[in-house]
Amino acid sequence: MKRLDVDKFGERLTRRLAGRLSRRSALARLGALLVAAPAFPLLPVQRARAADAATAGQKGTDFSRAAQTHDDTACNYWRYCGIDGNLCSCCGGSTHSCPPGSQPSPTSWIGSCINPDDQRAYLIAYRDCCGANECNKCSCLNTDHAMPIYRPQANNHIIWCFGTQSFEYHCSMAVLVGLAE
Amino acid sequence: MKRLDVDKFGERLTRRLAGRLSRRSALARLGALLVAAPAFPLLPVQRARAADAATAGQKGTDFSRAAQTHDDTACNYWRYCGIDGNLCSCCGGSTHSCPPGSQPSPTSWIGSCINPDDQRAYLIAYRDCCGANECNKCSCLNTDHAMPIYRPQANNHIIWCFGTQSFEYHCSMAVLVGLAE
Amino acid sequence: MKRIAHEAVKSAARIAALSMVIGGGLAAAAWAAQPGGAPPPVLQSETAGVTPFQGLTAHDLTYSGLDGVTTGGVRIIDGDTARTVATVFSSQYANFAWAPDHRTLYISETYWTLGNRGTREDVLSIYGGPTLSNEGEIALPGRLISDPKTHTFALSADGRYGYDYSFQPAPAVSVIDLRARKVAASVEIPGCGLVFPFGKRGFASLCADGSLAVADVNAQGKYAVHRTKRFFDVMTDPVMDESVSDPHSGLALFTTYDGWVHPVHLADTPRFDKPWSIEKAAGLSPATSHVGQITWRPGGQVPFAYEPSRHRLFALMHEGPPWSFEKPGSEIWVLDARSHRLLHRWDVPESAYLVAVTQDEHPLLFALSEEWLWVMDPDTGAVLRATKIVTPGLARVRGGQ
Amino acid sequence: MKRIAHEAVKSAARIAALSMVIGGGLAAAAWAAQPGGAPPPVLQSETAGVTPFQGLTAHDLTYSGLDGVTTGGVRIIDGDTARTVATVFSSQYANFAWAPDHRTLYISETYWTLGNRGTREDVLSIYGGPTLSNEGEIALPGRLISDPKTHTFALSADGRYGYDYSFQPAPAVSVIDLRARKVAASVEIPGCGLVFPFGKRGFASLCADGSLAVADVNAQGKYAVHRTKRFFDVMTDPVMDESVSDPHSGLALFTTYDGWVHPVHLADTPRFDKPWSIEKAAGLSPATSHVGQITWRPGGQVPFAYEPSRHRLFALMHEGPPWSFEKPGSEIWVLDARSHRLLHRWDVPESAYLVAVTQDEHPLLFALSEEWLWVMDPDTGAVLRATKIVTPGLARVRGGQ
Repeated sequence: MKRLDVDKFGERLTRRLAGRLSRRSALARLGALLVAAPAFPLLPVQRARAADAATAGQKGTDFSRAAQTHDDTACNYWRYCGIDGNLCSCCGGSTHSCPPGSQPSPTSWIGSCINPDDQRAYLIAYRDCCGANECNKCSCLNTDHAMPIYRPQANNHIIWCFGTQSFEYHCSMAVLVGLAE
Repeated sequence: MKRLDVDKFGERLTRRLAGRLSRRSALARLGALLVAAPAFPLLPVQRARAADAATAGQKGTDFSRAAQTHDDTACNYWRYCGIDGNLCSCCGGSTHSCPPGSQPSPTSWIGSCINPDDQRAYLIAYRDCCGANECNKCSCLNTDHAMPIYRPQANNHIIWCFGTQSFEYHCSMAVLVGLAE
Repeated sequence: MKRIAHEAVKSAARIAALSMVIGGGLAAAAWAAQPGGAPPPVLQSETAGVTPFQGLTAHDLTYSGLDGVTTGGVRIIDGDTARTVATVFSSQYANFAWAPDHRTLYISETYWTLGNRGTREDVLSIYGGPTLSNEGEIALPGRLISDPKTHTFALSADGRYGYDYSFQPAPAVSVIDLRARKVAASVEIPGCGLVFPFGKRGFASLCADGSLAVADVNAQGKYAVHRTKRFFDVMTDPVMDESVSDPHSGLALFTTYDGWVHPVHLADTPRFDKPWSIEKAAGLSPATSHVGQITWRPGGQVPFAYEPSRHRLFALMHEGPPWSFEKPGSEIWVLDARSHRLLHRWDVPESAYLVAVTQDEHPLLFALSEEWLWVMDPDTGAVLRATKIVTPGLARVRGGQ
Repeated sequence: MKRIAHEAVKSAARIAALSMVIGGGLAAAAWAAQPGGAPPPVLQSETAGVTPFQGLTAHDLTYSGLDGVTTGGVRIIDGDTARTVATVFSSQYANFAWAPDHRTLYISETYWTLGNRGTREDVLSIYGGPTLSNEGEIALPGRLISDPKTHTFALSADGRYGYDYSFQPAPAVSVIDLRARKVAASVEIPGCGLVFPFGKRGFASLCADGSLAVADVNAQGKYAVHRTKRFFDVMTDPVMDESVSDPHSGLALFTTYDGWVHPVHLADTPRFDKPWSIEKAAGLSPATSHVGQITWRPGGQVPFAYEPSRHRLFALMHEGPPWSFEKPGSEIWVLDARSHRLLHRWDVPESAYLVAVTQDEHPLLFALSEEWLWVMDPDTGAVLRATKIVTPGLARVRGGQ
């Protein structure tokens, strides 16, 4: 088994870096770490800020306007703005917990979603749970601002199971990392 | 790879035995050979004869009355009276030919079907084609006179891929062996 | 992971939300709209983990998919909520059983090193612990590769031994010492198949001539196999593979295509009760194998379930001709296996291929069709809840067969 | 093999036919009913074999399924009949390509010795010969495991080299010498991904900053990688993974989410033509990434197909907001890639995820939805025939990319 030597460090680092360092350098380093690739200078937050300029004056997005904050087994739950796969919340897990029988991948791609309750944007780590056969429940496809595979840090077509014992895809989580402001 | 040392011999033997030897001993030996198991004294032909007694005076069966002899991609083609699986005729093969990419298993279970054109009963070898992923075309389930798994020589739930390089089920053929009279 | 979402899902999931349209004015407007007016607290960050597995509950159903039609995997559904609890990886053509601790799952399965080719490996995989993770494998000498059949793998009632039916090159049962984690014996059962455990270490198999093979073991752990009398006519009306048995009492209800129930008390010397007819219990003529006789018959992928405490046999029934024993059931018949009386006939919302019943004080009845699982009240037939499933192959409940 | 048959199938398949109700009187009655009255000859026995594989025809479509949703396998369908020609085994998350002989199939795939665990093996499997059978594997140093993407694997136009995109631990392309059957080089492409071959041995990749990485090779077989200028804005409107390229001419039509086509002539020094808009070609305003702009946009799993001889670009189009690039197409737009004019807008019977076009004199157009393949006339938009398929992931035609 070839696998990366990464662990939960990735997620902890995301949070720490997001809080302490300047956004650009922190997330640039994070991106390199998550995908263990040397040269991905730009990250979703930067893209989002660019998009922000284009949408200035508009309140939220179509997704956040229709999103809700009470049912994490529905595709329009606010955190799922960029999720693509089976919701772990429908598979015996939650937005931040894998179902028994599967393992959380330490790697992920990162998005940010607006919480309709406070209109704040939060960083979300879309992490796959790996090892069990595909869950086949609550398949969602929210691809907004998702990037092509040559920008892996924002791509949801990659099986994000690097660092786990198995590349068998089971479901996807939307782990709240922190404020994206 | 554990596999039986059987080959096309099985089919040739079926035909030869069916022609030359008394039914009971021939098919008893065949059954043992096909499944490489020592003690299966009774075979479909015997069962059929027993059933015959019960249905004396009736012309054919529900299946043979509704069966046709021109379209071997339909479930009611006369030879498919006992088939269970994807028809190889829909997968790039025929009633007696595997699609490219798969291999015919030398083992099979045996049934007999009535040809509506001549009202004769023919011995049919239901042979699986193995090695390619499941074909997923023309799935038929004609289970009449199919036997439980503890009578393997007339069971269609077993993956009949003994003697091929792979147990990956692709499709099922209905090879005409000869008259069952 | 890319999925083709269905329309209902897609409509809820329109457009960009990664954009961060955050500003003081906007945020203030949003807060002002909150009841109470105070700004909600900033949400706290989370750590990802695995939901702990609490053990199989009395109302959990564990099922696997129908191979070829769907992918592998052993899936656990909570009957009280119809929600998925967990999934454990398995190969195609796997069988599985729970240890009596309701926490350890054994999966009998087969792999090739290169998918469909390479080296074949037959293993009994062990899953358990708080995350239901893999705890190793026991190498098996071989396994039958077939569509899912409940009785190709079973544990002794005390969970000490596993029994795995093998077919290649000859019918045999691998007796697995689950404590020592090794195959203790390979018992040949010529002309027979499947495994129905009884007692501490014994098992029976159904034979192609209508008899049973009984394997008992002496103090030295040596198995001896003998045959019983022929108790059914395999030519005209064979006993179904999917007959039910209670591993605790050793009672098996061997049921034929035509609906005749042969109760057998499994033991070194089995006791055969008089057969009775499901159809007769319903006031009908017994089903026969006469061509053209359309009547109620049992059928499906797993057509029977048994509740030992109340002696209730649940049978998936359909109207059909002889040899239609794989046709799914439009009704579930509830029968008293002692008095041979029909207690209820329940409709199912869609023809069902599998039936299962929990083994507790307040049991739930499960009916599984090609795409749906219905949780039913076994006493009233009411459908309590439902969930979508993969096409089912096998199902097990806590304490069941 | 056990299947749950659907109702339409089951109705035709009622009852026992193993019974041999054969007698002189019956047979005579049957013969008398034949036109002509003579008894038909006894049918001859058959020998089982494998239908010979004649090579991929100009109208054959080869496709694989969408992993997770369906099983693996590379499937060949004859566009002239809409019938299946052959199936070759593959793992999940495989990619494949045909050699220029139209007879040899290469499959880039990954296995674990125990299904989801054990030792990982990344291989290029070779299939060919009269039965399309396995002819061995070439070990690969690694592969990207992702949903199907056309440009993770490709051959040089002459079929001498294979290029396989790898991602772990760093973006790289494995250059496989297909004659020597070994990996000749592993070329790192930091910050870039995918592979678009050109010339004898060159390839280009798309980069995360909006540029191309170009790998050319010297006489000693050493690869050197350099970056071009940034030719698209990855922040607001990235080029799609599934852009088309013609391996023979080296022309790539890199197309963005918003429908801008960037024609690039791949070479050691690529030439960039001026981008043009699919929407403008249809007389519409160009699509933008402004929130709320509902307009026609390209989208799907494989949204583009290209016919080099007539410079026709086929695009799956839907009406949707920005970032809806995976929404399937309700129409196929036929565009002239030289004049940047819209030639046709064809309806598809059901929203399509994949489009493909054959590369011959009388081409066929294929539109693939979640469950159906439609064969269409690219000049009239007429649906010629259809067949049911597994949910598609990738498609290849003879001589295509």
